[in-house]
Amino acid sequence: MKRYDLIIVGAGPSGLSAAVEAAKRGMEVVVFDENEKPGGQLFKQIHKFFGSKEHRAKVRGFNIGKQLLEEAAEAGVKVVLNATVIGLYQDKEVVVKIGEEIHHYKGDSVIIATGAAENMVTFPGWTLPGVIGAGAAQTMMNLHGVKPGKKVLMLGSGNVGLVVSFQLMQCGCEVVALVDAATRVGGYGVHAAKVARTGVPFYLSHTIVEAEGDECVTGVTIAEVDSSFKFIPGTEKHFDVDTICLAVGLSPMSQLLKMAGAKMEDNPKRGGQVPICDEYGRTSLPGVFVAGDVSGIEEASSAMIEGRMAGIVAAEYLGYTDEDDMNRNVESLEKALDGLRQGMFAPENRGKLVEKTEEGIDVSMNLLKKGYVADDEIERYPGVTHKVGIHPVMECTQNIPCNPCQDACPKKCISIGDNITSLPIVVPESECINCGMCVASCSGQAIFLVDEDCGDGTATVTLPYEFLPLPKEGAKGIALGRNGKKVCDAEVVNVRSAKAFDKTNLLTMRVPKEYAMKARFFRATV
Amino acid sequence: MNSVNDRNRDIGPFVPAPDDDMLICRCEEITKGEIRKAVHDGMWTLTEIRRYLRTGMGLCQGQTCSKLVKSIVARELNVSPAELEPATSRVPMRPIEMRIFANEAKEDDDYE
Amino acid sequence: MSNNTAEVIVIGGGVIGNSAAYYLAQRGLSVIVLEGSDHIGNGGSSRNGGGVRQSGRDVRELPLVMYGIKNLWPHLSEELEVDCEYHQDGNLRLGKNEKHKEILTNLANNARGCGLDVRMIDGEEVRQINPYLSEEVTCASWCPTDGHANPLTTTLGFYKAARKLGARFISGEKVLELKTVKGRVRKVLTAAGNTYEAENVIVAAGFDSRPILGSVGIDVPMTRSLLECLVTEAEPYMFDQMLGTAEADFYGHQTKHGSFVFGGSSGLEPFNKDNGTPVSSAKTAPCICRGIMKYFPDLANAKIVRTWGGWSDKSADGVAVVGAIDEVPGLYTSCGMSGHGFGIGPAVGHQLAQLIATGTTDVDLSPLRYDRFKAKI
Amino acid sequence: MTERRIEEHPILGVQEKGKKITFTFDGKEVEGYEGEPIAAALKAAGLMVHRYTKKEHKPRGIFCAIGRCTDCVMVVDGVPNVRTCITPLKEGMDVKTQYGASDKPFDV
Repeated sequence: MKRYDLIIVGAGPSGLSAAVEAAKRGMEVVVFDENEKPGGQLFKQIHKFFGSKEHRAKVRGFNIGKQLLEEAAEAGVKVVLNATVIGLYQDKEVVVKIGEEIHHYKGDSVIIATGAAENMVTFPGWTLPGVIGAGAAQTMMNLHGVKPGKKVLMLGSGNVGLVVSFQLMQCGCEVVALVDAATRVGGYGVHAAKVARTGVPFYLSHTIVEAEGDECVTGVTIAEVDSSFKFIPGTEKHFDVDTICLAVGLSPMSQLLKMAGAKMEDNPKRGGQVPICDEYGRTSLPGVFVAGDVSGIEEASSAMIEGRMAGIVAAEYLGYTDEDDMNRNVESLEKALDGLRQGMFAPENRGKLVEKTEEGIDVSMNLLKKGYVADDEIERYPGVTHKVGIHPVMECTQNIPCNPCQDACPKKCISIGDNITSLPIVVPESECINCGMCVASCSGQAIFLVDEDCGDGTATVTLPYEFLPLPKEGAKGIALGRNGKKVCDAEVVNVRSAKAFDKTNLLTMRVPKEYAMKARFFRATV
Repeated sequence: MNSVNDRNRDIGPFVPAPDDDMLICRCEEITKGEIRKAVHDGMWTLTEIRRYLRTGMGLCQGQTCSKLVKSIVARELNVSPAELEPATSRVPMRPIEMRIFANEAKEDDDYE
Repeated sequence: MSNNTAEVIVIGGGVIGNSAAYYLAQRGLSVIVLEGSDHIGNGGSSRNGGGVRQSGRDVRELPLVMYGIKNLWPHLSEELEVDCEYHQDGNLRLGKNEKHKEILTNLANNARGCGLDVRMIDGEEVRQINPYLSEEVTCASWCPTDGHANPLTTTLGFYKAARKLGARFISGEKVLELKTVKGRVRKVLTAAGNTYEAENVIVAAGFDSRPILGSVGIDVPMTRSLLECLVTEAEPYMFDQMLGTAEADFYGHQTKHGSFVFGGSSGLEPFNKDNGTPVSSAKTAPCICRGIMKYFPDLANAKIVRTWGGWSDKSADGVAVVGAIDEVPGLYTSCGMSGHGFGIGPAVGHQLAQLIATGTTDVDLSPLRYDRFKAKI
Repeated sequence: MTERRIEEHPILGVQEKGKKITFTFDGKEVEGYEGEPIAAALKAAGLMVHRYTKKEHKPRGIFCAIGRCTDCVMVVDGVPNVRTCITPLKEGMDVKTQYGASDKPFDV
């Protein structure tokens, strides 16, 4: 039987990362993936990633996928696509369906990196065509170029629900509402804010009463729920939609491990049924490792680091590297992983209400309840300052591990410091040259360049814009506030697109100066 | 990991609920009420529920409903879902045509 | 634990243990069923191919299985209030060559001697009964009163009904040993440290019966092998019969659900290993699929959705061991079912219940005695 | 079919498609692109119902879009239970609504 040093199941962020590390150390590695294209979820993720440079921050997910594939090819990794692993049998025998045949392989070591599957919720009508998973929406629009629907209601305010809502609008769908039974937004505030400012209403403490339609979805009714998640009569709201998108969490796809006899546990903190493993991904089966979401739901950035760890640990297991190399590398990877697990959204804070930032500032309750920071709350954050002339306004109000903005500014106007989760501050005495790099670099689209007083009674606001059609200079329209409601008339005075901005266009609009700190989005009048 | 489980422990009577007709297992079209009733018929493990009702035995093999079924059974038994056994998983991970399953590549054949 | 005493303790919550418990409870006896695994009906009872057949059996088992098919199976679904999916649409035991024909003819002749309606038919007649069978099939034995049922709902149905009648079931209670008191079986000791007491004990724990019986000095010579089955997606309706082969290396039927359940062998069964739970081997399912396609070319595109393995306890002569253990008063067993314990299961449970309750049986169980095994010379 | 297709995407640009081809859905000609999932072509054509369930005869369509939930199965070239969300479209494919496990509508 054909034997590999390492068989990896899943060519997503963790699987590919593991493959690269193992192959670099001289192992013969094969990666099997059931999909037509490699990269796992990376190729569906078109937003810029958070983190720092080592986490490939501000690079869009699909570009990270391309980078990883190049690295894998360079390292000599064999990636086999359309290859469905149908079973992990005893003695690390991997049976794979490839084309019209099944193949048996032995792995001296095996890394399971199968990722996660979406959770579902039930409500009357949840089986109707038109009710889809958020992942399904991403697959259709970002891989296959087909709009999931015309009018969509999103259930779930975690990062997936927020990011996919934004993506739905980017591909031309209308998102009529973002609904969550929880009392507060689950995902990053900056993700919520960029959705809210386009006018999508957030309904927290609400959930779906019923999806309507006979043959497919034609509408949906939501209602408010009380603290025991019971509907409050009289709070029903109806929307005409053709699509209901469910983004209610992920569960590890750990079936192969269970099948192989690995010790499993049901661990709600890790998202469900996971193999019992140590911090490097060693399972109860010698030589079988795990990496990425299959061992606990996190972000793609952490999956890549976990993958690298598992690849190195597998190399050590088979003597392709020594303990010193392993310890040295794993230690620095652990640091990188720790970096990602900091801040308000750190695993230990899951489900907790964090009321103050690390700096001791009150967290915006409006952001948690409605998806945007209220005008009277925004001034309390250190990134929001006033000065004469153009200057950056950083509406970054939660401690998340992310710092590309501080390196983006050639004039060093922005500082986060050594603590990656700190809120960005405007460096006193620094001089903004209106280059726009900070605006484009912010993965949360939370940085604006504002000239609060142009001297003629107007102000200019430069904002990140990732929609089509891209308004042209001179376009007239309205400025929307953080809440997505009209604040005033506006005119586009400048539109900048540059390779360095990586598809984030910079749109500068002119508004009456009293709206300089309120106007945050532009909508052209047709 | 076997634990002694007295199947005659009183879990109270089956009380009909308004959402009993909610479909839970999409493949086999099993409702919440059927699952709850099965618990009162003595099916106290996910394995027994599956064998008794066919939840998770359809085309998707429980990839969609297993977490939902687990929470319903746990609530009916008044235990935490983590106390119920992990869902079984069996070969093949995806449905596979008999002619392909039967068609084992020769030792020296590779996929290139 | 409250009261660990009953009139009868049944060790093993499979189809035999559960049916015994049901028929005992029906007769008003108090019963405790101890199941070693975490799930009721977790052994061969829920891992078999669902055959409810008489043809192909050793004549020693025939009276008992015929008793069940005549008296118990026809009304089981109504009685248990569970759809056992019992179909009595006949069994084709298929042959492809002269050797097969000889085996089948012998079996059929013997069975007819016991009063069973079974006859040999040729390939053409086989395909009149089941037009999907390939030309490779040249003969078969045909028994119209055989059939199939759903082993899962049947086994759990007996459990449900017995429990409703007051039988007490405890799962995760692995029995380690039996103890006699003054020469009669009395105590049942478990791995969890619990002791149960009864005047009568039925050991129906599959292969695990051997060490349990061994604790009171009784040995039933048996071995075990890991058998496998697989099931397809639901397919449009094709046929109702139960199928088997002369060499017993392939069997199956189409279920009410539409899926096909097939079992088969790779020839390596006695040598397969598991990892604590019965798991399938990488070699077996492909082999079963190749076997099925030879019989049913039309099923080539049917998709397999699940495969599974199960340990089968095979007695030294391949025939079930059922009845009272004379040397240890109060002790009864049903084990070594040798891969065909499901169809006969309800009858075994019924007769053991009758034996315990009344001291008599409707069917003579003596050919199935535990002490029948002798050296060959 | 254009209004449901993303002609140009602000981040992904103009996505490359295979050759434009035709296939049949319940006997009617439908256009799609070679190699894209059958489900994508149906979605682009506004066809939502892939099958009706066996017990309740309820409509189902795309749900997970990655081959896991198996809700989108149809009868393709005579074979039932084909996961259309991961099966590449080919010229002339015969795609049919699935009723239970077959392409025959239920008797009403």
